[in-house]
Amino acid sequence: EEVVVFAAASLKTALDAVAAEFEATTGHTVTVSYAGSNQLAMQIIAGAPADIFLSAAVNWMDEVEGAGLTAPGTRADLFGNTLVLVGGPDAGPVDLVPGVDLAGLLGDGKLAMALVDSVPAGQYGKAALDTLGAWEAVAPEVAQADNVRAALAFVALGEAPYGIVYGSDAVAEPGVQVVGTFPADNHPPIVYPGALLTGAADAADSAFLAALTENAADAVFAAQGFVVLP
Amino acid sequence: MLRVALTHRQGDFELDVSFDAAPGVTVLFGRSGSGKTTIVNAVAGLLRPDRGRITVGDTVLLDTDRGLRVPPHRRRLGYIFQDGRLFAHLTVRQNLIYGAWFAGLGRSPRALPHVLEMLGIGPLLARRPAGLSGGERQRVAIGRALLAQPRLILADEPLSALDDARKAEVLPYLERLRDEVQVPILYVSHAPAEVARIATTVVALEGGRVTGIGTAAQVLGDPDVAPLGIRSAGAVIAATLRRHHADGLSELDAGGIALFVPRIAMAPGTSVRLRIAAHDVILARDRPTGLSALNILPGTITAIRQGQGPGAMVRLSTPAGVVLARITARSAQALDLAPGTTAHAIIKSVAIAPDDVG
Amino acid sequence: MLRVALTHRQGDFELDVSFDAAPGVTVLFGRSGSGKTTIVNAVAGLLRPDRGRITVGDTVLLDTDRGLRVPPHRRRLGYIFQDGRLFAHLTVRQNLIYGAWFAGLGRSPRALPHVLEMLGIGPLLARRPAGLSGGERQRVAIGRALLAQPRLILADEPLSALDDARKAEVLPYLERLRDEVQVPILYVSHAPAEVARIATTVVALEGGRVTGIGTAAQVLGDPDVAPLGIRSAGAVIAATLRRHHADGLSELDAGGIALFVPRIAMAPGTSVRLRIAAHDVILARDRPTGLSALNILPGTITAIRQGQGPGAMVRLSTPAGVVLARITARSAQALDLAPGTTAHAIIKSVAIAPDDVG
Amino acid sequence: MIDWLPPDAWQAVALSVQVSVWAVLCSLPLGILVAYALARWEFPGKQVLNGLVLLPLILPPVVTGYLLLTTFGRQGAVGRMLEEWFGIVVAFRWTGAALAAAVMAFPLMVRAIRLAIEAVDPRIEQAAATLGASPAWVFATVTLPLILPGVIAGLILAFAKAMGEFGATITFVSNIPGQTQTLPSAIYSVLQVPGGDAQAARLVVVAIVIAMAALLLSEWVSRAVARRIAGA
Amino acid sequence: MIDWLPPDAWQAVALSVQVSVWAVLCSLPLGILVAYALARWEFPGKQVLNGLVLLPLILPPVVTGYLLLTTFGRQGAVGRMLEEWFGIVVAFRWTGAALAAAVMAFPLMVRAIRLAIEAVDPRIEQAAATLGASPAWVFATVTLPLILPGVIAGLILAFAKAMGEFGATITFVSNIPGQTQTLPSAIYSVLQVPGGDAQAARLVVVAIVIAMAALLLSEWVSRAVARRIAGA
Ligand SMILES: Nc1ncnc2c1ncn2[C@@H]1O[C@H](COP(=O)(O)OP(=O)(O)OP(=O)(O)O)[C@@H](O)[C@H]1O
Ligand SMILES: Nc1ncnc2c1ncn2[C@@H]1O[C@H](COP(=O)(O)OP(=O)(O)OP(=O)(O)O)[C@@H](O)[C@H]1O
Ligand code: MOO
Ligand SMILES: [Mg+2]
Ligand SMILES: [Mg+2]
Repeated sequence: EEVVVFAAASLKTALDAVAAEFEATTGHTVTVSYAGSNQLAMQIIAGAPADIFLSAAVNWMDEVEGAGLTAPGTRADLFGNTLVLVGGPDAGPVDLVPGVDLAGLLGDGKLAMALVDSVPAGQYGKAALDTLGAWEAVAPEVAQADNVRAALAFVALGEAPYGIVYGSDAVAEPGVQVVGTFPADNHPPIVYPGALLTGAADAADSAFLAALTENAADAVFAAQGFVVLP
Repeated sequence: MLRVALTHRQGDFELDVSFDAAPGVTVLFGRSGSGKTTIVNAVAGLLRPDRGRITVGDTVLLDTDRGLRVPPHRRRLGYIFQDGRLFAHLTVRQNLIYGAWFAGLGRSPRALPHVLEMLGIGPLLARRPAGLSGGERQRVAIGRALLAQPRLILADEPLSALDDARKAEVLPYLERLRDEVQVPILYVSHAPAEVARIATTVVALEGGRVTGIGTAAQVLGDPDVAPLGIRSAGAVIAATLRRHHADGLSELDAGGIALFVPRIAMAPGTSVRLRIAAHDVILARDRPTGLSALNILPGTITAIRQGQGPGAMVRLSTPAGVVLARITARSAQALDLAPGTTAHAIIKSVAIAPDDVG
Repeated sequence: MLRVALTHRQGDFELDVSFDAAPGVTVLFGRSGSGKTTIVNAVAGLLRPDRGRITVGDTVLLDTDRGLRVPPHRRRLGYIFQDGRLFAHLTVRQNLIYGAWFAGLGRSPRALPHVLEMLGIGPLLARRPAGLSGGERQRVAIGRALLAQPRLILADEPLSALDDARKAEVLPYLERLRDEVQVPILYVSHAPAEVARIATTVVALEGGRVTGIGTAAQVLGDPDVAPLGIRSAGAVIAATLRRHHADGLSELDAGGIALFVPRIAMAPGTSVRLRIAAHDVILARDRPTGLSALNILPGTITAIRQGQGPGAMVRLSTPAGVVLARITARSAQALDLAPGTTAHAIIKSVAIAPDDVG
Repeated sequence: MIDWLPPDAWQAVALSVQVSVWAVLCSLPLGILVAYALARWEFPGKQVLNGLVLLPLILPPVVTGYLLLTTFGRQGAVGRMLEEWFGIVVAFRWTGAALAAAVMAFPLMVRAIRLAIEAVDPRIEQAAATLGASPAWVFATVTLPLILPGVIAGLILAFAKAMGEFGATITFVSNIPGQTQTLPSAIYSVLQVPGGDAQAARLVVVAIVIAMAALLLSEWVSRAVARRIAGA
Repeated sequence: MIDWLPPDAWQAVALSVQVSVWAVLCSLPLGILVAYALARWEFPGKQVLNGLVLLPLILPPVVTGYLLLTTFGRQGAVGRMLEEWFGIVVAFRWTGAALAAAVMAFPLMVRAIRLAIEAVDPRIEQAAATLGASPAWVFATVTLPLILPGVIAGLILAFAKAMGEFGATITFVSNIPGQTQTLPSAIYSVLQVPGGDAQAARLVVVAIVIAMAALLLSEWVSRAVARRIAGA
């Protein structure tokens, strides 16, 4: 049986590993389509033949649920993530406390973020900076990329001295180091909800969704920098 | 038969012509810019005249008053363009059979070998137009139009890129088309010899208007019309081929008078036309003797017209028909020529070019 | 002076020519496909011949052995193409002054009004090539080349799209260029009259080889060469203009003999050339009287050559020079003509076309 | 060699070629028709058609993809019609990817062919008409052969564009391995993985090699055609 | 009317036009040169050049943007040179957006111009040469005027592409409102917000209107030029 998963692109490394394991043990096939959560949500609403949706943000899952496309009772918050400030190899630690002078820290450089109005990581980052009272000052110096990975690349390539990304993204990028972690209460909780969709028929689909919350999977996700939610 | 009536304006140029053409070859004769190509294009359907009516035989090709206009591809024409217009992507062979194929004659029309030989383009069959000389290109264009078995041939100065030898070879073929297949031909030309030889009807054009129309004899024989100047004036005489002589001359009978011309390749008994350019005729009061010129036509002078220059055009009525002689006014005076006097027209056999008989 | 030596292969065609041209007009004379355009293109630098050397005066344009090749735009040529090649995006005026501008003559070269008038293209100045007739286009092309003040004019059948009247108007201009400005001209033509009139040197071509070379008198006067057939044969006679008569005739002096021709627009004392086509000459043993023909040249027959046809070519040595007469073999016999006998050549004044004097 | 890329990457490569070839070939007749209409006919709404054809070039690909999704998706007006009447589903199938690629590449194809058509001397076509060729035959025997180099140029340009198309495709038919995951989508996916650059680079090399091969082939064909026309 | 879009959207519109105009105009001379070289010259590496020009079309825009970033970024080889020698910084500036747009639009421009050049009869150019025009003058006075309609077609195609370019731009110079946020970036941003469709639609309309205006203008100019050539 085939399981079609529409998953946020940032889940790729971990999800690929879990899916491979699942396929090996059950004999089912898992096909994952990675894209931006917003694209996936629109596609599901437009009738995409997906069995499972793993969103990087609550609001896009809400859209799908609002369209009546999630199987009732299957939605759950699966993972969390941390929001971190990354810098180049030479950057020193930054204390992310209210009043932090990020603009001064940047000099004439830019702060790399994902799109602050639309991409979840950007939205979280903006919220966090707001809380710290740093947004106003730093806003004109923010270089917004269309996804977190691109923002990370700006820092890794030395184009931007600092960037705000997920903890999970910072893990495997040797070109950057985490110079500070935003306190979790500075921004809305970073949550990856998952749900079975109404089109999902067979047992394999629910089995895979279940497998994502098993211990083995938890370990994989944790290793990639995700926070495993209870 | 072709009937054309057109009015059309393009830029400063205004065309307003109307002529009926007897079966055979109708030559549009006029200087550069007089509207010849414009007329031919209208007949072909490539130009939409402001107003007009064109018919070939019973078929109406155009009638703007009735809103009727046959599209070019249904007119069954063979248009030989002034500028060739070969298909660059096709071989010479494919160019040649293009029209034949649409006429339902297949890929090897029966006339092909004949046309190849006549135009001397057999060796070029496999080439493409880019590898041809100017004259070769035009010959292929002629072949292409002929092979389409058209019901009307349009020829816009088709021979001007050919050398005299080729011209002499191609002309008879057009004549045969005219005489045997009865294909009407609308022909644009600058060359009086060509016109005299081939024309059934000559339409003289000037500045978009018809200034004269009639047989070649009438138009070319009328010094007032002669649209290309006095040198194109000349008589056209009807004769019958009497016999061929062993020394290479052919003897014609023109109203009972024997005329000798270089051998013409026709059977005795055939009717032929003879153009005698006015400037090739010498006049004498008394029958001259001891001259190398073989043809001497006695006659009576019916008119003398003094031109602006040194010349005088003398009309001589002979048993063979009217002969025009362009001589100097000085000679006319010296010989005391006047209407009513008798005179002899002297014409060299060899002055009559092969082009001028047919 | 132009020196050309070329070998070149294209497709099946092999060119191998070498000729020196005296100052003046060198005519390439030969039938379609004989290689005329190929030679002209090589001189212009538009074709890279396999091997060759071309010089104009002291300037080497091409020397493949020394790896030398002047690019076309530095050759200072005026090339009149067989197919016009006007610039479609420029007005007639802009086309005309294109070369003049590069020659540093500015936007209103002094010769412009003159060229406009001669070619009858004044009214066309503001138009674009698409709105011109075939002949109009070619006239503009001629004007464009002339106005570039070139040191060598290349003309590839420049007149074939022109009517006789225009031809007669344009030819004198080319002659003036030849005589006054001393511009050498390499000229391709099919028309013997044109050739005789304009040529200083004639290069007869056949199948990519030179079959004869010499003055117009030599090549056209040699029935063996006559690349376009016997009708192109004729004598070319040098004469001096003696006086103009009131009746519109001009009197020439050719070796002491008076010849009358239609008025030519030159001053008394000028040297002119006269082409007398062999087929326009009548012979008589005794001096004839009572003829309208004004010109009678006494002479001695130096040769008679019987052709394959009915004709015989008679060479007559006269005080005015050699005259060729093409008469029928029958007449030659009847008049008992033989080398050594005396005879009179009779030539009509008006048979000498304006084309044939200059 | 095979091991150089994971199997699903090869799958993406194969799918991309398949999608691009179909996209280009199926839209060619329409492309020629539209190009001809724009080059030679006068009709009301000509400029609107012209603009419509160019639209996919102007719009961000995501928007085009979004519009495709709302039109040709299962819930879209046309999509529903296609499914009910013909049983054709393009949404989230490789056929949909081909549709997206075709739409995105269409402006390039049309423009190239249109320029070629405009360069054909109408007088040559007139000559064909006088020889009895109806407009359709004139087109088939004269115009088409003469514009062939242009058509080939347009084809290859469109093919290259189709091979590189990403935004509209991923928005319209998502990124389902083996079904709609084209080479660019695969590159995108890999790029999302930290440290995925190396594999992305390999995929890019494959993309370049394929496009270059197509390019060289087209140049060669185009030149052979041109030589036939120009040459001896 | 002004209220119809938020001010930063109008800013994005203005910036997009600025970026596209500069991108297209600055790359035009190089575009003509490259098109001419590809159409008329024979030289070693011609096919490589040809491929290189097409590359931005083949590659997913993100890849192109990434390559631009590593080359023209402050740390990139060329970027550092530009900064040290000329004091020019393109990274995160509108100039960088123009560079990205130029690179992405270049293949279209070159192809269109190349086709136009190939359609010019070399014999007309030869005629100009015999009249004393050096190759450069022949180009300026004969070739260029004759290909003008093609150049204009290429320009507008490139302009349209530049207006729609998104992937490479955002990857290379990111999305800084007022500096690098072009219209497509704005549209993309809005589309990512649930329920942002309405505003996105408005922006799309603006994009279409601008591109259509450019298109109509170019058609008009192009037709005027063609009429001048063909006509009376
Ligand atoms: N590109 C080419 N490739 C092969 N053969 C060619 C090419 N161009 C010309 N030829 C051949 O070379 C020969 C000479 O051509 P050229 O154009 O010089 O003739 P021409 O004397 O000018 O003839 P015309 O009076 O018909 O213009 C012809 O037989 C022609 O078929
Ligand atoms: N498209 C056009 N627009 C305006 N005027 C034109 C156009 N085409 C031709 N003419 C003019 O119409 C007149 C007649 O042209 P046409 O081509 O019929 O002449 P023609 O008799 O064939 O001359 P030629 O012997 O030189 O070929 C010319 O004065 C020409 O300038
Ligand atoms: O997985 Mo996301 O939608 O790039 O934050
Ligand atoms: Mg004409
Ligand atoms: Mg020639």
